[in-house]
Amino acid sequence: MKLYEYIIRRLILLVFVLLAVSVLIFYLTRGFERGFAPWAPYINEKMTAEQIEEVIKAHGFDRPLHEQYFYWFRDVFNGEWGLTGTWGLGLPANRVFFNRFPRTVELAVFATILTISIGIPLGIISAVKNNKLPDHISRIIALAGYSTPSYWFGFLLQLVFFYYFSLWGLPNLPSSGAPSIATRITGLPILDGLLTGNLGFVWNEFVHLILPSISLSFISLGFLARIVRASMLEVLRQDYITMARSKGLRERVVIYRHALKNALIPAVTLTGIFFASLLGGAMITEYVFSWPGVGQAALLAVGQGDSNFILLYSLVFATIIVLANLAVDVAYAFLDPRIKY
Amino acid sequence: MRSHVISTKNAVKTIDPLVVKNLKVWFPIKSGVIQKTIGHVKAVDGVSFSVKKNETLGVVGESGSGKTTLARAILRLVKPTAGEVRFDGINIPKANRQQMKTLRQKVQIIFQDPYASLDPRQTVSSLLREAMHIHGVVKSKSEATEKSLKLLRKVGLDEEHLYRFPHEFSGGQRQRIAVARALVANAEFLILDEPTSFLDVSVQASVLNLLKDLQKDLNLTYMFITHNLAVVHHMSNRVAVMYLGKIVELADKNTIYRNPKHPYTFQLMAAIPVPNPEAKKKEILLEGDVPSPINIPLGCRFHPRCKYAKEKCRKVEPNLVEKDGHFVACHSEIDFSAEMRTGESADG
Amino acid sequence: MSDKRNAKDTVLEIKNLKVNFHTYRGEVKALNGVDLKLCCKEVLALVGESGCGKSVTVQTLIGLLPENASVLEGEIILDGDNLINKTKEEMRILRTHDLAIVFQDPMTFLNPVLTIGTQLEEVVTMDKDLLVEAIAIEKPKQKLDFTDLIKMDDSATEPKNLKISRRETKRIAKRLCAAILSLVKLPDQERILKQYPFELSGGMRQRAMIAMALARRPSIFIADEITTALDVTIQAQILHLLKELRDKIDASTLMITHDLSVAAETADRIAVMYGGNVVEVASSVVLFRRPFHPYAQMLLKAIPNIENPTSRLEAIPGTVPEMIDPPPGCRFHPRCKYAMDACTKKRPRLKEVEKGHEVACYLY
Amino acid sequence: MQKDSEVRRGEWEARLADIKYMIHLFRKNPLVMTGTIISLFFIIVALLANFIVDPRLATTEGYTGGSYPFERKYMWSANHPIVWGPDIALHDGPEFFYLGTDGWGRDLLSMIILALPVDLYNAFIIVVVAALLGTTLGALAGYAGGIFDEAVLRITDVFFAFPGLVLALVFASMFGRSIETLQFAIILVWWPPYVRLMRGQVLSEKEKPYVEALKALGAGHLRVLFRHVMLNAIYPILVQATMDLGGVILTFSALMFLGFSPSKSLPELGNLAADGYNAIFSAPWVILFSGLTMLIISLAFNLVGDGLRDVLDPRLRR
Repeated sequence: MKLYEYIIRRLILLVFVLLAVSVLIFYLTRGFERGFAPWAPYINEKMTAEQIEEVIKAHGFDRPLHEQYFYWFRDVFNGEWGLTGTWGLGLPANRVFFNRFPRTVELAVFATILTISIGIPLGIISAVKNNKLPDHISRIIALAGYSTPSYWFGFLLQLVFFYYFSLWGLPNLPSSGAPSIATRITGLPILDGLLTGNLGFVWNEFVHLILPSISLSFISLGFLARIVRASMLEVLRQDYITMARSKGLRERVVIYRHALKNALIPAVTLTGIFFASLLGGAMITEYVFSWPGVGQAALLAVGQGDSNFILLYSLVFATIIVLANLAVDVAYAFLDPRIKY
Repeated sequence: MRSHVISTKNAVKTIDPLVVKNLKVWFPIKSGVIQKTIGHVKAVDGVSFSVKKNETLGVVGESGSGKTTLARAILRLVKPTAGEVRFDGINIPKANRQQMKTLRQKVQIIFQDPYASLDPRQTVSSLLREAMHIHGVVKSKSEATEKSLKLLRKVGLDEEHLYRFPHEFSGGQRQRIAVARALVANAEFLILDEPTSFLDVSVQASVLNLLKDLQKDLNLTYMFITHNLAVVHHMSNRVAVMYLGKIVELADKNTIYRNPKHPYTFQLMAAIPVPNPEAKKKEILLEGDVPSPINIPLGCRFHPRCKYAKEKCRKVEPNLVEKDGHFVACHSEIDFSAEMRTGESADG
Repeated sequence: MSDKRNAKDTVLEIKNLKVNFHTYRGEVKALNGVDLKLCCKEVLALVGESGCGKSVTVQTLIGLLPENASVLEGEIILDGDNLINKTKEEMRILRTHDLAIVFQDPMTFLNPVLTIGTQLEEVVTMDKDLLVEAIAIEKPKQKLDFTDLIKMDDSATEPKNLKISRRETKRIAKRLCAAILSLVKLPDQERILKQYPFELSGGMRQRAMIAMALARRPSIFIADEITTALDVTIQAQILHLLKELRDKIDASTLMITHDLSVAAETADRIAVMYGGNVVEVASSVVLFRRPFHPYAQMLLKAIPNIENPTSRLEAIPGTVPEMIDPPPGCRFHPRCKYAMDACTKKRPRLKEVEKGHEVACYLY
Repeated sequence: MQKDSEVRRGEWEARLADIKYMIHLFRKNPLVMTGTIISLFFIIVALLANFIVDPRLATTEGYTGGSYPFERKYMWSANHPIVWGPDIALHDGPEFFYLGTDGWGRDLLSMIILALPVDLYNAFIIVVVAALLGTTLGALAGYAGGIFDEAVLRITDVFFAFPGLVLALVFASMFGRSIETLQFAIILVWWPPYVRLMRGQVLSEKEKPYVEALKALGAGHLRVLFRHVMLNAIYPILVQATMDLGGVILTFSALMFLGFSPSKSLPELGNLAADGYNAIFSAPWVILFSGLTMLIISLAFNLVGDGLRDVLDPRLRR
């Protein structure tokens, strides 16, 4: 199969996945009498009973559930995605979402960079020094990473780097929130700051990113280190490593040229999926650090039973995950010449 | 032993236990958005032969010749694309459940890798017991144990081996266990798929001896598949040579080794290293690699590597033609007998 | 390397080599005093069944024993140096030049994600002498002949200017790789250099692997079961190639095989191993005509022979000894029909019974 | 001739020897041993929790009036011998809140001990149900192949494409706040990985010659799948399940922490942490110790799982 055919195949599957996700979420959020009424964001106090009636009719809230789904579908194709009531006002869900999304992207990028740059070396050390002290240490770090409750670790960081540092009069890191955005060009705050030359803002934003990034990557670098370790150990057992050594190659060359490329293939999957899931917002971390991303918004929306926002959020997330999987598969074909689609 | 007799209009003829007619096993290659079939791997591509009662038919071929697929197709472990496989008159590809059950009891297979063909988490005792249980040949556990022991002794193992796991045995012993399991439900026909290719020479010798003894004792019929021409020569009565999914030559052992008619057979024979440094060396090299069974050459499938290829060979595929029990699929039957090293002339 | 070597000179000598492996179940006494001599420019076949210690011998020789192994005693003398005492780094440097090995299954021993070119080039570029000499003899628009370079290896003595630019290295390495591939009879070298191992057939992969070994212009060429994973017709091609290369490569060959027929076809001398010992060494003609050691005798009778068919093969009774708790004395004595009292007490050492025919057995 | 009982003993001994070898491998690794000891310790404490803890230390009774929980001071052990409200007299002699008290004025150590059975029990239930569901479906899909396999795969695709936590949260918030809802919500997001894992295992296992040998022997599909393939494929699942015990404890408590707890006073580690969060700067010990407990339990299970992976690695057994 050609690569593009494979991609088309996967994209067709994506449509089905999105449909399934939307139906499931729709019924879960609208099918039960919890949270606020779906028409709440569309009305305000000034409206008369007739007006409210009209709004409800116009959006089909009086229809049976399966018909409501098609009303929602119509909204989606109008590009409105319905209104969200979580933030008190009837804001369009997509506006809320895409206002917050760049912040999530920023956090995801930072955390992923941090994860890769610590996780992969940790895994390699672990494998090369198998069952020796460095291995034990890096294994403990790795295992501790994903045995840690993420919110707890976030609080710990806040407690130490913000609270105690300021108590002790040390320069401290901000514990929560993010600076407000000055100008919007591309939408990504740091990039915009650089483009407009607003270095003060860039620094401020960066400083706010440090703790949430550390918190996120500490949890996930363990997974990465483990995968790298396992696949590296597997690769180091292979015959072609013996062959490389028998050629008289330096151990460094054996590990970095011959072993690493083979060993990184599974790590690519993990990193891809990890990055994708961060793009969907690290809910708990964003919540703990009050980072104004989509994860935090989703958490609030779930608490409110805000159907429109959750639907949008889930669909974007699903798309990202499917595309990330696809990207990983394509990357495989480049990393491993044997793989053909 | 029952004898299987069918009466035709004029004659009463004993049929061979295994008759294969024009068997084809094609694996589809799928591609594209809707995964449509764009081609086939023609692993077995029209094979016909029969195995006589109590004989050993050797099947030789290099990797990719389809010999293993042939074995699996006979046992219906893969679904044949076309053709018949008749065992005791029953067409295996179309056999019903009940017929299959008896077939599975009568026809058994021994695989190449004796370690991989035994469930690693079963002891010898339990795997033998299971084989008996499936076919209901024993009534009680103690009877099963008794029978297992008898068989283990028959294949050269002992009571002490009964409660061990496969990984505690050597390769030769594992293969003996596999043989014991195949025989535990009273099989009549064994397909031996490279049974000694994972074993050392001295172990191979003892396993081959065991197989010969068992054949004599239990009236077994063998189909012996291997790439080792010396082993097949030692074991077989008749030998079939496969190339790219087809039998190119089939004849009595001595005929085929002394008087091969197909250029491939001849060159294969010439390529065998001989355990004698003083033997006359023949530098007949078969050039090139075995082509893939996806793109089988037109005409005679051997012609791109054949020195004697003529125009006809490029266009028309030769049929397997019999002459005095010697089947050859070649347009130009060349007599290689003069060039063959034979048993008699070795020491002169 | 000494310049003048006689055909009878010993290039490599292994003396009383003992190697143990530490495992869960105990010490595996893999090598129990191996004695072996490799003469200049000869092909010596080391024959034995699995577990006899032939691969461990090779691993020790090239300094790539697994971590759980330890050399108890013995010497491996190459050019007057004892390899056992060398450091890891010294052994590595030795492997870049003097000791080249080719392994069994070319599919698993070639790195699947690197091209043949990359894997060959990294060998070529390690040897600065080779690059300099290649630049010296290359003629534009003419293919490099690698055999010329092999001849130069021992004769060139004057100090060389080892400074070559990176671009120059790349360029000459490319030409060298092509030259080596044509030495092993691989056609269309440019294309093959760009291909990945999985794109080649088994025979071509094996040739590529041989090329990687020859590129080092080794003085000792070790062929570890190189035809085992191949089909008969391909095996014949590779053995034929080896015969052709014999005179060109200027190396002594140590051929490891379990297949006596392959040894018979290629080797000048054959050493038979059993249970961690070399039990018999003789020229291949003599060994096949009149083997002395009971094990060698039985082994020869265990192979089915087309030329000399028997209705029954002679199997060796008993099983291969447990190397954790091997039988005392001669390790073959529990399976030997001639076993005497002495055999159970002390291990027989190799001794010359006829000229050039050594055997480790108390019968002689 | 042997009797049936003797047959069974022979089998049994063979399997015992196999297990002994595994234990040997297990013991060689100090990290794994530590993990095993710690997890066993926690399990034992959890089982005996109700006997260990003095109920008086774990009640909210001493807490009088005011709105939860800031009326009653969080207390730190070193300087605060137990003085339990005006009307409650405890044991003779001084006792200390070794880990301080929580927002309800309860002894934190006692609360953590009481939380152990809740968390461990939930983790076990969730993992067992998710693993059983996932492996059965995965095994059937992998073995049967064809349309059934395709259907199962597509369903797991959908679940993989979901933001897991959101699904669980939506589910939990829609069906009301009870432990059962939470369990169900977590199972909902936790079974698909088992499907994939088991399916992959079965796919590779069913290609092995021993399966073919069994078929040639006439063994039926059910026998091949359940008595052979699954038994050989189950080990990675065991590893995964062991490691998931830790993960599920974390997720479960995270849901509790995020406010999906059926009752704020329920002894549960996430609940305790949430309580501690309210006073993170004034009484950091509450969140510190409750989180640390989760970390240690989870780490212990992960260590065991990690070691199991090595021990059960078939390559070591050839």
